[in-house]
Amino acid sequence: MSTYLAKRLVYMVIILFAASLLIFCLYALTPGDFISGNIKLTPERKAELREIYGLNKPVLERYAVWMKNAFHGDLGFSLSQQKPVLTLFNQYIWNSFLLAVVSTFFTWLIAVIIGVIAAYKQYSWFDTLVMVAIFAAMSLPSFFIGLFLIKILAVDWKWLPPGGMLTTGSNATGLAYVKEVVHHMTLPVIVMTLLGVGSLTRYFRSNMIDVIKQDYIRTARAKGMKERKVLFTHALRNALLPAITLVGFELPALFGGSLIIEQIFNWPGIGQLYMQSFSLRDYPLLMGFTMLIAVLTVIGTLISDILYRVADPRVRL
Amino acid sequence: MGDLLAIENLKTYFDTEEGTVKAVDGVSLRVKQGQTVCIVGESGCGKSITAMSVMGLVEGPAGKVVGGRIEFDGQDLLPLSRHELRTIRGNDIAMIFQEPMSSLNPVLTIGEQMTEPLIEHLKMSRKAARARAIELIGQVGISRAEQIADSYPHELSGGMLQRIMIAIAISCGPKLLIADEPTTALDVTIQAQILDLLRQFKAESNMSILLITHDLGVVAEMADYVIVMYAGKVVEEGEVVELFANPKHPYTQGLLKSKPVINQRQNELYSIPGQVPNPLELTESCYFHDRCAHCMDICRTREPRLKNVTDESKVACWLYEEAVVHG
Amino acid sequence: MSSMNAELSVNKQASPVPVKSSLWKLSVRRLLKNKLAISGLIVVVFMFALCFIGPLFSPYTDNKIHMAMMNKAPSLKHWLGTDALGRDVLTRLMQAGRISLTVGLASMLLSLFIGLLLGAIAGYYRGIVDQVIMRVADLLLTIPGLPLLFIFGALLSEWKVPTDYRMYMVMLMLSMINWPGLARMVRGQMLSLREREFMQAAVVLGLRDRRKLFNHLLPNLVPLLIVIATLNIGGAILSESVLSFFGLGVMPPTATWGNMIDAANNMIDFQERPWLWVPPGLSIFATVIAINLFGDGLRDVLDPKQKR
Amino acid sequence: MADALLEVNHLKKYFPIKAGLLNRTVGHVKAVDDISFVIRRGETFGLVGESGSGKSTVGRTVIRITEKTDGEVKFRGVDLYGLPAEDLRKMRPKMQLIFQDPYSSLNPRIRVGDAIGEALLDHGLVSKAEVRDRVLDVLASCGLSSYHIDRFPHEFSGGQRQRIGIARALVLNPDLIIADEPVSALDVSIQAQIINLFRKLQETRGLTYLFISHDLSVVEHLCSRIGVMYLGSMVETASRDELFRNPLHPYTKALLSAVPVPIPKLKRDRIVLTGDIPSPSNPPSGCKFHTRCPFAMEQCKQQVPEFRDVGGNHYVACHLV
Repeated sequence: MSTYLAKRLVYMVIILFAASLLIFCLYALTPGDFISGNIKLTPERKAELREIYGLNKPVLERYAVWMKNAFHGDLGFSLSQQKPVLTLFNQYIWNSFLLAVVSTFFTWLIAVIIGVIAAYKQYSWFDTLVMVAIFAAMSLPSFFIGLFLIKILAVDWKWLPPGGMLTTGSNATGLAYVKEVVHHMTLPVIVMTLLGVGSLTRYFRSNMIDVIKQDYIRTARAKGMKERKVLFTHALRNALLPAITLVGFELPALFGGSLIIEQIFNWPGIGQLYMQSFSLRDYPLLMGFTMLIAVLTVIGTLISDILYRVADPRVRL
Repeated sequence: MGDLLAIENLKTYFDTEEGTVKAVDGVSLRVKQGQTVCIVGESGCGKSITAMSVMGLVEGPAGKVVGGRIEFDGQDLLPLSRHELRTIRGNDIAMIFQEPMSSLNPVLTIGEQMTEPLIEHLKMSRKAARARAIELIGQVGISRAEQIADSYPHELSGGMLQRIMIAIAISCGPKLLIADEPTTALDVTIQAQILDLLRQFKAESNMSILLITHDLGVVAEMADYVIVMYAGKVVEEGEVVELFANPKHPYTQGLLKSKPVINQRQNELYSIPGQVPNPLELTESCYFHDRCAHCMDICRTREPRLKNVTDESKVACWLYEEAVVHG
Repeated sequence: MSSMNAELSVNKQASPVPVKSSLWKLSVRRLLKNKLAISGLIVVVFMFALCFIGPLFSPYTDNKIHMAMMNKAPSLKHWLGTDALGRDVLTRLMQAGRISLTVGLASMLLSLFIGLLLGAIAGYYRGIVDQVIMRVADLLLTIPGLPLLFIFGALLSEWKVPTDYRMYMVMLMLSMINWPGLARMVRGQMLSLREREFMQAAVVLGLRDRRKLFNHLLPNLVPLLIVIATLNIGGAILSESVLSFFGLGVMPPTATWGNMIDAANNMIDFQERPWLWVPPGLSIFATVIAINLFGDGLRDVLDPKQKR
Repeated sequence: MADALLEVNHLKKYFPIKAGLLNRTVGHVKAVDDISFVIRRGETFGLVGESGSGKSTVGRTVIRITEKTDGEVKFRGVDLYGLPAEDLRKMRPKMQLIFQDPYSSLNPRIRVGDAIGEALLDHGLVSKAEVRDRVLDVLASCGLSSYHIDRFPHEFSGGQRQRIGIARALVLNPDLIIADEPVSALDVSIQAQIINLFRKLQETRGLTYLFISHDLSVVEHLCSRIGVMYLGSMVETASRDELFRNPLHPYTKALLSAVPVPIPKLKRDRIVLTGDIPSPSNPPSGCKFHTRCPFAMEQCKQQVPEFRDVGGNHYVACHLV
């Protein structure tokens, strides 16, 4: 493989090592653990459990054990749920992915369309409206807008369910199951789209504005091309190309769940799992989750980097 | 022979934060069939904006043609709808620009960009258009035409790209070619090639050329008729030999004298003092008055009109108004 | 258009204007023409005035429990109603705003200070210093921010930090999360400034390092910093509200907009008494959008090339 | 050569080309490829060439804002590349550079007076009290007014900015001024003003110039000796009169004949070169010009012509001569 990639990979691994150490120490530093928080246990039983889980060993030794296991694909054992962390991740992560992938799709779709139109009509009333809307979307406190929409759409108007993935006690199957899930995910998807669409629309708008000013757009017009063709054949392609670098940055969001949204909508995703485990101080799970996001972030950055180089005009084609 | 292009009293203004800039302010000019007309002037004199106005490519909403007539082939272009104008652009009137490197779309192949106007205006099939494009690439003096058609702009040099731009421009057999500083961004040896190419196509097809440049050397090589612009107005125009031999306007005289010429070394170059006036602060006057060695009282308060001094030349200068000089 | 603009700007400069005007004055003049930015500024000023001056005019600042006045809906006497302890919500909202705005402002200043210092050092000296600083920044950027904040928040709770001090700790936490991004930006800007021709001119002139840094580089960095700083206040206010909402930031009885929304975690308050949690949410929203609009206007004026 | 102010021997500057996902050095742009010349005190040496000829890189490498790859630069007998950083800094006032772009070479946030005066202070050339007087002096000699001293660069036109750039260099009393395309960004009428200023300053102050330009007519007007560059190599150097009267290298001839002359309907025997300038990353073998040379022989493709004196200090690198 190329030296550049090799260098990047080595650096990636080093950063991840450092991150894992930092994450481990931080959690180890946090006082209290799953066992001491459990009032049902006698002091003897607590000491015994600590022994079993190796919690009484020094931090560095515990870290070494944790890392060694992690390399073997074992992120430890969730204390509160009594299941391997990876099993739990596998169980919850796809729910998160579902939410993320649908909202990411809508976010990009809306952002491209609105961004292009606003750019084309720069300085029009529509553009001003879009700009205000963009800033509004970027300024929303996520948890508040979630709660607010639940209150209005679910509690007051009863259009949509307030949370969860299925109605309590439901055992729908097949198409009915799908319908129910779609019904439940509508509200969180709306909120997530709302939260993401602002900055992305702005990105596409400004990209497009830059492109429209280019000399080759003037050339296309001077050739007598139809305005539609100028916009979609000549301008849009150039405006979209740099955006492929963003794809990598979406990675952690796609698989890492959303702590706030899933918590508020009671969505059984990996983010909510984290939030629950946090109050229980279920360290293996918390560390596993944090590490997962760190890994996704690093890989995402790498992908973006590679895509950027691929998209670079001199090597692109 | 009639006029192919007749511009009457064209006014193109730009709204800026500080006020309205009259980039083109009452310009009239004519281009005859088969004639090469050069507009010469320094940056900001409005020569490019004049060309853009003809093409209907003045960028709104800041810039706008606010008055005048642009008559092309007997048809007034200004009232035309966007669609009607589009069928003329790239077809009857073609244009090439200063920066060949940025004037072609980096993500489309040369071939794709060349076939577009052929398909659009001449209704060619994709296949016929490609064959014609390859033929055109050969005509502008580039070998390996097939291969070039499939390459992207960044793979070619500036000189080659300008050749491609010319190929695109002549592809639909335009009656008028507008060339806006076509060689300014190129090296002298390449400039010579491009100018030769333009001359060659003009001779072959009898098209007219409206050439915009700041380089008097290029003007002398290319022009039949010259229009000198200063601060948005035409100050002098005339047949090329006459204009270079007997420049009338003090600005034209200064411009010709201040250009260093090979093998005509002077100890000190003539230089026009001062600088171009701020377009926002113009009041009625001859706009050149504060740089002019012959400035009179009337120059500061009244605008001279463009008038014939001989059959083939016009000048806008109070020095040539009999009534003022002798009255 | 670009060529046209270039031509125009050349001409604009052609005849010297009689007034001496620095780029700053030009920028202010242009900013005043941006309606969105100015309305943003007005809202920001209004929010600050409301929070810092408003309570002076409120008859309900005692923060005591009024059993008789518990959970009253908005009325003429209590414009935004009262809470479970009979306190006036509007007054609490204003007091909470003081904390939220202060935290936002202070944590921005702190992270800006750290980011500027480290970013400038990295960008100016390069080499090994640069490597170390940027690698640490990379590391912090790799670890997801929210979980990190949660850990810090939990630490605060476990260490029993007095609620009065938690506010300062929250500022510190937010700065810890924010500085790497800022440092990276400052460094990038430094590197690109170093390549600018006027910096090469400074080398040719043989200027001393100190002058190059303080007279040439930093003044050109300031516009960008102002823009980033402004936009960062909004982000800090949002982060603080999230933390406080989850009970990991500033804690009651010190009110912030975030922990006021915590009322929504109570089913009855959430469903029946929206006046408890909707006003603080809207306050956050209004403040942040105003700051962002103003910041974007600033960016247009001060840093036109750095769009998006 | 006792009066040599600047001696450049076998100067080379290669820029690595990094490309692709690999970000590996895939080759070198040989911007300057073994160039030697001498500039004597009081003369104006003109360096002409088209884009990619490496003429600007010569200027930047000579003044050491771009590091050389190989070779030697001696200024007043001192090897510039042998100097430690602080000594180099102290040497800097004696050789100054004037940039092509009068817009980007002035710091937009520094007043003109400070921009011109700051180097005086940093080199301890005058006391704080005297700075203003010195700046006013130099402004006047560059054709600017005293009220310009407190203004910011954006309030000036291109021509005025170039005057400021010249004043900034001049105030340090340099021995050598390297001017890198100083008039090519300016309009004709302004260009003449600046060219005259260069000439006037040389007469009054006895300056030595290295004048880099693509415009032969400007170079002819200003320079006493001229070097012609092509693709990183010097192809011909001669005194001005000799070069214009008797150009020997085919490239020089072509260059001279390609310049448009403002005389309409003039019939000239013109050598129009075919083809493009090859890329400096992959220059042709032998004589680099052979791909475009109308007189190229078999020998030119293989053998690099020697750069030699053909009499009267007229150097040329061509097999034909």
